[in-house]
Amino acid sequence: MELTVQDIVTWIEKANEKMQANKEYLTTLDQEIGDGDHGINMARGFQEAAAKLADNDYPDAEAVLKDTAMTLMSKIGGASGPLFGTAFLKMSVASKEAETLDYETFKHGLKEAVEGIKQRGKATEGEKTLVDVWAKMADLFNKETDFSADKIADEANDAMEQTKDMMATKGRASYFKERSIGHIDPGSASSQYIFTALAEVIGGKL
Amino acid sequence: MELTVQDIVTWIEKANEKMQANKEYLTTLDQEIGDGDHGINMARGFQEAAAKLADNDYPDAEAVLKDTAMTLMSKIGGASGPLFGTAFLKMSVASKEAETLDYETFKHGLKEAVEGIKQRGKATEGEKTLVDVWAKMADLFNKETDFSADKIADEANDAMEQTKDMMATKGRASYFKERSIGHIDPGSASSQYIFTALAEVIGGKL
Amino acid sequence: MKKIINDPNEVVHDMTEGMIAAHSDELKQISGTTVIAKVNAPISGKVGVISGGGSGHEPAHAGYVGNGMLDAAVAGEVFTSPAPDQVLEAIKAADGGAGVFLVIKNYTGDVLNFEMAAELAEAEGIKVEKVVVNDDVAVDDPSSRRGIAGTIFVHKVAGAKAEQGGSLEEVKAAADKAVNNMRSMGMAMTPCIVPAAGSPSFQLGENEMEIGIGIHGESGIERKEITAADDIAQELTDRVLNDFDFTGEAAVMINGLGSTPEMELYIVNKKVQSILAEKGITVYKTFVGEYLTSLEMTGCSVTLLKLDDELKTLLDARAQTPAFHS
Amino acid sequence: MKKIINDPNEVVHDMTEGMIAAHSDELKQISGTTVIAKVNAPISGKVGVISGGGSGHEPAHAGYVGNGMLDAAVAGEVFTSPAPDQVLEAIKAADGGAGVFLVIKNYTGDVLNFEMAAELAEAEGIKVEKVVVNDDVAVDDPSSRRGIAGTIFVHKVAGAKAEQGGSLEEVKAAADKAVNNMRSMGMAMTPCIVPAAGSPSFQLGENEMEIGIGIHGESGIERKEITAADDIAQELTDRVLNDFDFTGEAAVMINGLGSTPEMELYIVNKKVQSILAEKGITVYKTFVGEYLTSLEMTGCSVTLLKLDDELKTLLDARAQTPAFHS
Ligand SMILES: Nc1ncnc2c1ncn2[C@@H]1O[C@H](COP(=O)(O)OP(=O)(O)O)[C@@H](O)[C@H]1O
Ligand SMILES: Nc1ncnc2c1ncn2[C@@H]1O[C@H](COP(=O)(O)OP(=O)(O)O)[C@@H](O)[C@H]1O
Ligand SMILES: [Mg+2]
Ligand SMILES: [Mg+2]
Ligand SMILES: [Mg+2]
Ligand SMILES: [Mg+2]
Repeated sequence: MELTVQDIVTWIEKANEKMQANKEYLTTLDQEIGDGDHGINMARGFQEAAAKLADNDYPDAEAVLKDTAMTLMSKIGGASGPLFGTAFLKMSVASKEAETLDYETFKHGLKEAVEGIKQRGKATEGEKTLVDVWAKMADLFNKETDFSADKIADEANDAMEQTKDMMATKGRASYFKERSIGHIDPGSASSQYIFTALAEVIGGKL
Repeated sequence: MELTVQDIVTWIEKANEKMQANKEYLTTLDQEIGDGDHGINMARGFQEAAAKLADNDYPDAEAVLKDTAMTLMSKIGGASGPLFGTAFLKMSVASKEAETLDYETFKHGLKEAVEGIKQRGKATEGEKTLVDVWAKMADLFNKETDFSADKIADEANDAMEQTKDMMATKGRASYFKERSIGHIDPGSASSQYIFTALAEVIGGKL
Repeated sequence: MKKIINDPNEVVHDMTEGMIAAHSDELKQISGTTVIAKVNAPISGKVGVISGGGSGHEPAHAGYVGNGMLDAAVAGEVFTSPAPDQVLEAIKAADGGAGVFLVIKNYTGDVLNFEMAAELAEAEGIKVEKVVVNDDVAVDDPSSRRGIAGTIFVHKVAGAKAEQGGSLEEVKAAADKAVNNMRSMGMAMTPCIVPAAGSPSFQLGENEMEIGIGIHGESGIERKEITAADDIAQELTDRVLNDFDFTGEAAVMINGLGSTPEMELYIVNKKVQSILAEKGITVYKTFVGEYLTSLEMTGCSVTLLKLDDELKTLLDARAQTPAFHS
Repeated sequence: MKKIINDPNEVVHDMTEGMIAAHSDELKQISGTTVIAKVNAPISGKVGVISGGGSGHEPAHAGYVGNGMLDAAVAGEVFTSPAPDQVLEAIKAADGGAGVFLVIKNYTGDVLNFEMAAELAEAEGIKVEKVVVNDDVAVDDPSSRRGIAGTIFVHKVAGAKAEQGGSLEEVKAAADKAVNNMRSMGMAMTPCIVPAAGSPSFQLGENEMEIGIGIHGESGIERKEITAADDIAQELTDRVLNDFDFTGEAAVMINGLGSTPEMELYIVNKKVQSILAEKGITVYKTFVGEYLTSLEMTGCSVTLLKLDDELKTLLDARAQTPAFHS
């Protein structure tokens, strides 16, 4: 099982569809414990990334992931832009000129992505940030021996849901202290869409 | 029939009571076709005038009317302040050191007051301003041979009511053009209280 | 009523004290009055320039007191012209022997009170001249037109002329020229609340705006559905251009009425500038900001002032006031 | 949503063009970016000073670009930090060879994006230093404190130091000193609407206000019934004074968040000054106005900056920008 360049393009396309469809929902989440721009940011960033990928031909996974990273980094903005950008950039670097992404390479890339996010954001698990979804996904891939569409989607959803009970200690939501409890973290919700999109790509191939 | 210094003080006191009681109503009238301060202005001006008169002893009608005029002039502000001030100032001048105001003197003073208001405001009857009440009252006094409480009150009220059907061509209400029709002119309403107060003073003496 | 105030009847008093506290190096209050004057006023031999009117239009007018603009400003209660005795105090505070020039906005109240004060001042031997600003083209009859944001240009022009040593007549000539060459038009989307009244003076529907409204919420030309900024800019600018020939050079002011974010004023400016460019009008200088407000009203106005060499020099001359610098 | 805009997704673009159109003699846009720079930037041999962040805080930050303050400002979307590539463009626009100093407000987004840009700039051989402004005492933990209105004092201090020929290290030392000696606290009465979102980000009851709220509507300390201006001023000032010893001389800023009339800011100032006088704190200079806003939010903040001789000189130094003059 592996992801081709086209699979990655489809992944980003599907992620973009979800960001557009849930733009208002994500913004509402961010209005509750942030500043109300997360849906707008993600919709803008993924729109641009999908458009960029559609306009270009890519020789390998590294290249398509790099363009994704750079576009997200420059078009999302806010706290989440550099973090999502970093995630895809780390995946790009980890796939060093691999034409397609096999399981081991992707798993390694995801681990690097989580490290990159944590380092950049100075955050760790349990702080009610997108780290909570990304770290859980890296764990899942680490434990499994191949891609499983359903498990990916379920786990991403669980990880997102778990942020609800957390108290935010990083990012804008941390100003709300105890009052941040009871709300899903917006960045975790958008991350969940990214992994659900991935699950759909994988599911379509199985 | 004549008005003593004490009668004039009572007149202003009663007028003040009416301005305080109808402060919000007058302001509402001014919100409809003006800038919403007329009640506030009149309440402030008459409050100060009544307080001033209460604090002082006056030798004659001229003096008490002059202090009334100066206080209204300096405390009402807006378009109506100089006009009410002018009205009382003209009455003061017309009563030249008369200890009390007899009918003829008052009638003459009122006529002068109307002339003064018209000149100052460059307005005439029918322009939906306080001129419409003051001019009607001067007419009434001119036709009658003595003070009549009921007539004064009725005529003041009629004059005020008649401004409702007029289109404003002076003051802030003129910006509303046709839309000023159907609203009582705020300055006419406050003028009506002044004359109703006068009627009460006279009625009390009859 | 969501206001940061103490006693609603004391807002002007409290504000004046707060203003003096903030600018004690530049401004002084004439004691017992609502007059704010330049700390070194009156200046001997210089024509004094004063303005004023009801409060609620901050930074107008005390914010324009300073070198190169006003010598004194007199404030009435909220939206209420100051009384003649107060205006007289402002005249006296500005009188350095060369006469005092009055910049009056064309409202019955302002005109009456300032005129009476002028008579009182003349009776005391002070030479007085005046200009009545009537830039608001929303009102058809020029003699009834209200004075709105363009008033600030008149402060600037008259103030600069006086600062340059102009005589009372020269100051008046420059101010008259500015008034004659200036037109404005405004619009609003939400009303404002006079503190002592406690309720809004008019209502606008959720999707409504009013074109041509006055700075106290006095009626405009038309109430209609909110349109795009470009359409609003077009309408305001068209009304201004249709009333006067601005061919040549002009100064532009995009004035915010109180609650409209600066972002939106600049968005309006973008369109106004492109309209003027199309019409071949050269913009010499642009002013975007809150120059003459209406408490917390939402909306803006567009002002054009046609310039000649003299007006350009006067506009560019140095001015140092809390709210205007050049 | 009563806004004077065109496409809600184009507000930053439209605003930037409108701003350049208004100030083309002082400002230029770096083409293809949201960076606004001084018309003559970069200045060879001078340390460049830049700032920026999400839009919606106008006049921050482009309004502070000019002699004696910022060399360039970079704007993100509304309430959204600009991306590293944009910040890098601002750094390049300001780089005259002596290095570039970054004034960053302490929000995760701003810190991350500016830091990444700094890394990119350093990779290109540009020397970069920074300060992270965290003046908001509403947040307990100093490392998490937000950057609010005090940021403008940091622009002023860093800008003046650079203008005087200070080295990158000297500019940083002056800015650090300002940040360490500065505290702010704000409150709001109504929310604001991000244009692209179309609805308010939070709700407050008809008689409610929130003490300690952030400039994007992030949570404050306490939601409570609206009190008198004096009580509000007391509470904000107390919080600031309890966090730092301001004994000596200080600069004061009363900042309006967008919709609060200047009248009310001065009313707050009156009380703040009397509290400081009581505490024996000498006010060297006071700034009242809209310096760092939050779209059309209603509310204000109080900032104190403790001064020494160097900071006084830097605060007084000449600055000429669209929104700040001294
Ligand atoms: N320090 C951090 N580390 C990891 N993720 C973070 C951090 N700070 C914020 N985030 C994530 O970013 C999301 C907010 O993104 P967004 O709304 O786009 O940016 P901003 O907060 O600047 O408006 C949060 O929901 C959270 O998941
Ligand atoms: N030119 C005028 N001549 C006579 N009365 C006038 C004139 N203009 C206005 N008024 C009167 O003044 C009243 C408004 O007074 P007020 O609200 O106190 O002043 P302002 O209009 O300045 O707010 C009007 O209702 C009208 O009766
Ligand atoms: Mg956000
Ligand atoms: Mg009125
Ligand atoms: Mg009035
Ligand atoms: Mg944001």
